[in-house]
Amino acid sequence: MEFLGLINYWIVIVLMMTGFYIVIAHDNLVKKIVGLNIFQVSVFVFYITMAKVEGGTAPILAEGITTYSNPLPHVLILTAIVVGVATTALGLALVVRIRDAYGTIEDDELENQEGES
Amino acid sequence: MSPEQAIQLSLLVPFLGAALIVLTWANPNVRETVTLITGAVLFYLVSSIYPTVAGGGQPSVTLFEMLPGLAIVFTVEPLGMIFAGIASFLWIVTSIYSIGYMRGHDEQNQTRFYALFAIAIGAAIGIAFAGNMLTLFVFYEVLTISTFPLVTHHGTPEAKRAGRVYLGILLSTSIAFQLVAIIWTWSMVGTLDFTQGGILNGKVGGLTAAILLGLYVFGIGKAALMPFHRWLPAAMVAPTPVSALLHAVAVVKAGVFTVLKVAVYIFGVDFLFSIEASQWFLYLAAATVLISSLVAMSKDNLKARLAYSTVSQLSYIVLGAMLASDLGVIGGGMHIAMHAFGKITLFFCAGAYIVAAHKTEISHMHGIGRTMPLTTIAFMIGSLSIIGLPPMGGLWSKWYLALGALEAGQVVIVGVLMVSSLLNVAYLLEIPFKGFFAAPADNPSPKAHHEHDPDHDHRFDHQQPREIKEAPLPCLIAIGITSAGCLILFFYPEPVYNLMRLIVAP
Amino acid sequence: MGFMAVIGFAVARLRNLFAVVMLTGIFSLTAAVLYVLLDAVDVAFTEAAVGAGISTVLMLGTLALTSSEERVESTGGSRWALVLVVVTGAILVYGTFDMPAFGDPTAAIHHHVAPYYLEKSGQEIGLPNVVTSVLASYRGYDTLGEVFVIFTAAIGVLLIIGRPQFGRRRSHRMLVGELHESMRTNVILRVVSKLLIPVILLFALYVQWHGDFGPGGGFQAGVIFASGFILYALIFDIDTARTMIPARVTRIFLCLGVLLYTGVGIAGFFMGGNFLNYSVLAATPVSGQHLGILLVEFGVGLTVAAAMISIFFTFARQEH
Amino acid sequence: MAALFSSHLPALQVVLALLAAPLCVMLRRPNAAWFIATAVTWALLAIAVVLLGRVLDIGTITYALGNWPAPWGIEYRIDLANAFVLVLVTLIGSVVIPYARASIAAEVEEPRIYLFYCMYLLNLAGLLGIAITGDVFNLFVFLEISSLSSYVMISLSRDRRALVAAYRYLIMGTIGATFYIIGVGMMYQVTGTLNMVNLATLIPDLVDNRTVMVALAFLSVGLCLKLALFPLHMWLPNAYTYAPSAVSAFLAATGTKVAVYALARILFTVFGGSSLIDDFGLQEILVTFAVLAMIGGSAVAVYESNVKRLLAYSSVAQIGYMILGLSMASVIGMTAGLVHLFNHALMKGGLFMVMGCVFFRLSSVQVEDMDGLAKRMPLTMAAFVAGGFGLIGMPLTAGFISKWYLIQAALEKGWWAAVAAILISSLLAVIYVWRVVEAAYFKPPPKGAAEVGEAPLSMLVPMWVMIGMSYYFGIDATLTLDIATGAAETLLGGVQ
Repeated sequence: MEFLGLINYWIVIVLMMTGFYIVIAHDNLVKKIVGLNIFQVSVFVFYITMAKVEGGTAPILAEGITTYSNPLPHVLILTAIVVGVATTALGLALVVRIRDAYGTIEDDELENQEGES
Repeated sequence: MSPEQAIQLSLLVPFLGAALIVLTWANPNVRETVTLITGAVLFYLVSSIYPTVAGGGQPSVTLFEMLPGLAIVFTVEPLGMIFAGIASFLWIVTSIYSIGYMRGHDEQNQTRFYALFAIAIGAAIGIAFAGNMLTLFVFYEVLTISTFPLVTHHGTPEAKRAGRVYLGILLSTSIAFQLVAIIWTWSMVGTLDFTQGGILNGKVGGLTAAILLGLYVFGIGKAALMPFHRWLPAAMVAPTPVSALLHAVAVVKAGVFTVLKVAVYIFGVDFLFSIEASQWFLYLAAATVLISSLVAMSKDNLKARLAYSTVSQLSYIVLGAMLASDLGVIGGGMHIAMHAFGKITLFFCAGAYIVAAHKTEISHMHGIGRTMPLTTIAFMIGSLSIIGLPPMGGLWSKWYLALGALEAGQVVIVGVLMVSSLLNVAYLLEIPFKGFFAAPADNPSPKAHHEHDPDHDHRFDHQQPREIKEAPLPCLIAIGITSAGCLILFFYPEPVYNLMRLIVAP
Repeated sequence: MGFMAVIGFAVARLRNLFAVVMLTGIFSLTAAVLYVLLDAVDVAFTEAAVGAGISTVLMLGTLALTSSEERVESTGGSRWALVLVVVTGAILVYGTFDMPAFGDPTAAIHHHVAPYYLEKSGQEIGLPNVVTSVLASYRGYDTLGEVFVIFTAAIGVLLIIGRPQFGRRRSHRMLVGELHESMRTNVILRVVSKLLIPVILLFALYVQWHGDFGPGGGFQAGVIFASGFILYALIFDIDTARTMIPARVTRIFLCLGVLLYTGVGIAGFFMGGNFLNYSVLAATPVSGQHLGILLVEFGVGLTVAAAMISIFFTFARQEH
Repeated sequence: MAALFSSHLPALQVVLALLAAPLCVMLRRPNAAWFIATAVTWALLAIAVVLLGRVLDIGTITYALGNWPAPWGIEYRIDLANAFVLVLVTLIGSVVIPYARASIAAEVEEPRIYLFYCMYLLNLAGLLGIAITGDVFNLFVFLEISSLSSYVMISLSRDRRALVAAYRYLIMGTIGATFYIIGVGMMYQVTGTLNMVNLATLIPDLVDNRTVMVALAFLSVGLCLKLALFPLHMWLPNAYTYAPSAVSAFLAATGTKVAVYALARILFTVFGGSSLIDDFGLQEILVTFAVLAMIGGSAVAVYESNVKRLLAYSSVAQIGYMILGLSMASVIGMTAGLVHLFNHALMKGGLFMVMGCVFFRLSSVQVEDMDGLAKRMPLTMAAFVAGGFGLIGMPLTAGFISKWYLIQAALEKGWWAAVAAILISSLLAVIYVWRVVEAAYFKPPPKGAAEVGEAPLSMLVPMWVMIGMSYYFGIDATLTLDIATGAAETLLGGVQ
């Protein structure tokens, strides 16, 4: 029974790890950032999942409703999302510059060029 | 002036002197006058402390706390008094000498030379007066660093190589062993002050004590105990005054001085005697004495030979410390003084040969006594003192060392002393004999490859001039003073002896 | 969720970056849906606007500027990567064993801090939307920090690619590739969007002020407002869009937003409260909280909108 | 007025910098921006000193933001440990910023300079925010502010390799941050709070909770990425090598240090109450990596010919020293760690400033380009020698003090391997410092070497101030050591 309650978490973990894998395994700089996004989004999902209360509703106070889901993780994730997009924007900006400077956005090719330069 | 003030001033004066020397770089005469005056003032200050110490007092100055509960302290006790006295006195003599030498040899960047020299002496005084192990260590390292540029003075490739060896051995031993030993002592005993009877006495077990002793003895690389002696011959690339004062007196004596301090005030004579590990180091020292004497014999370059002779003489003092008997310690302390005068004389003479006759190899010194009689006689005197024959001061220190050995029941050591004296005779007296009795003509041909030796001048090989050609006057004066010192110390060893007695029997 | 997992794997395998990016967009959209199911309406809102909207556009822009195909790379290091990932995942799974079961109302998480918000915020703040209360007041300082994060990002992008000479000379139409072509010529699209954009902007304002009661608030509003402009720029012409809001202006608004937020916080000092204490701003604590939250949310909106617009146009201007 | 502000100093410590950043953007003038940055940094230093004084007088200060009591609101909690770090960060900033003016003008395009100072202020704010906060999630937010701004600042130099370095740093930094929030999430899930003190009281009841264990693991890994503990240091060498010199100096002296502080805070304040750290073997793991870092970092540094990268690798090694100190979890070890944190910041900051001066004249920091440089830039190279002695740990330098305490702590624990590692790594330090010194002092200048003079005074003075401080705190270390000891006691004492 208990394990049924955990399945959601496990799926989330699978998601996280997919993102994480993309980040570390791929050479394409844009792909890395995509992976980073997926990684972070799945962490957000993890937070939101833990906030859910059985039979609760969105934490917007209204008459006749007694159980709400936990609002704090929502707040944290609102913050985290914005942090995430900020990071993405910076990362992409760097990618553009790297492309201008090196003519490639593949990590290993960059390393070769660094070796030469 | 109270002794406390004297201590502070005598620590300040050399560094002030260095600053002034740098400021007066433009005018050599002023610069060297400054050096001499600084030396004189320093010697006056140091000797003004003597009466207090001889009277059994131990004036002390605490500057400031470096670490919580661990301050920079200066305390003048008899041993330090001897060391400081010798260093400051011989500095004056050496300055006189170097004026002659550096000019006669017209070396480059002499200002740097004199300034660093002053700093090195300041560091030596700091070591001599240090009141605890931390203070001593600080100045120990200052001394290493400040003498490094003097070793690499010529900037030639081999000077650089020598410099690396010098710095490498002295730094790594001090960092890797000595520092650990100090910190370990501190964390076990909670104090580092030099105290009569030793601070470790009874506080630590036999094994720990043995390891500590090892860390200290090897950590004090300046004592040139084998196998950490290589830096000393390497340092001989330096100009002769450096070899003379620093590598026959200030630096090396700082090393053995530290060993004595550790033996007497950190371990304490009795405790040291109870550690059988002290035996091993006793024999190590004995071995160093003999081996390096043998090496010295094989050296044809005079300065190299003297360097190895120094290595062996230093081990006498380590030996004295490790005998862990009162008389042994007395002998060691006296040997600091006796060897200082003897060896500096020898180095002065070696320098004189270089300046006047451009000779560095012993095999070229046949008949040199005819052209440089005074120098060669001085060399004779110095040698006798090192060998320990009357009427030279060297006799006393060896005498007490032998007594100490007997007191400690180490008959073997007495034998070692005998043998090494014989070896000394062999490798030291060779020079004056060749100088006086060998005919200049029979210059052995196999040494032909020395024709290309830049250090010496071909005129002197082919037609040997009969007329006297001594080193510059300042050099002769210096040589005269030190060789006189050897004699005087034979007739009046009391000042040194009395001070040493204070240590073992306060 | 399973759907998300599928997308995740697809992204990992696909080589065409356009497809990858699109999938990522869908990924966040699905996440948003999921959030709604999990009662996190505000988050869903933001995720949809930011994750699916802004980041996707930015990535497309980057692809246009770089290359849209990922080279088939030698998967040399990726074996180790796999090992590392599996290990990390295993550790995480291990960690889940002591987690409270999903939705379990008795879990500690729901009984320490959270109840306070749910019970007290009614009187203390007087806003129905607890998320807004927590966001803007209880943990208002986090939000301030986050506004500064976005501010940092905007300035950072300006610094990194903000100067034309760094972009290679290319006609700006390549920005969103062929897509753009068709869009600009498509009459219906133009007409529709002409009607749509004002609505979007209005909606943004609504979200801004409505945030206190229903889902919404500064971020969402800011992002939506920005996307309105971005849409315009995409469909019509970047230059005209730019002339409507020149770089100077965006930059000023960028600063004004954060300054407003910080200013409100500091006003707390003079009214005798601590930093970010709104209760002291007006006669009664509750009205004070209202005022404060209104102001800071507006600040957030300003900065976020300005930041998004500025970032977008900085990318866009690469071509000129 | 003064009274009003003095009661809000904790908030001002951070907010002032935040407030100044947009101002720089609006003024759009390099000099004005520089002036604001300088004034603000110095003001912050003053604030930090006052706060430290207060903490010494009256003990821990707390400041509830928005007057919402913790754990419902976010609270600032200043004890000796973070007061110490606050002073360190602002102190470094105050010295680097006057130096930056000339250096940055030389290394960054003119039209970007005013934005650079905005970034610098944000970075400063972020670091201070990390150091001062008592809330684990708030720590994350400010961590991101400081990280994002550092990525940008690093990418600003003219060298294109800086871009790649910044990008890699961004990827690894973000991974670290994400790990950190995963950890935070797990902690929140099982405790329901984000407040450090509150967590510290709740966690001891959950020692055998696997979620908490994993949370600890993720928090540690995340922070170790940020503080570049071997083997998670890959981002650091290039980042420090190619960043503009002033940035290298500032980041090397503050960035990793604050992360080290954060780790100590999490490990000892939050988890200190529980026996977790021991059951978990975390101590052993940290010590192992610390030792590897000390030896590996120094060993690599010996072979580096780019002096900035050499210094960067030496930083990797020195971070090992700090972690070694912390992981001893004994008052004296922790003291050693913290005091080294401070001393190393001074020394390494100074050395990077030296390299800045060299780069300013030679526009290269390759060791072979420095042949005979001592003749041409005597003051600069003298500063390098002085700072180098610090790295080696010569007596009278601050480095000596830290080493003394580290060795003493290791001896106290009987960790002979650690002692050996410390010694080996400082002997290696002798070698890599000496390589530069020999080049500068004993090699003849290369034929046709540019006739360069000294760096401008505006760079020399701060550089020497930095080096001078590293000697002052080496000669009279009682002040730093007393504070560090107090800080160590507060950290180890868990919650008062």
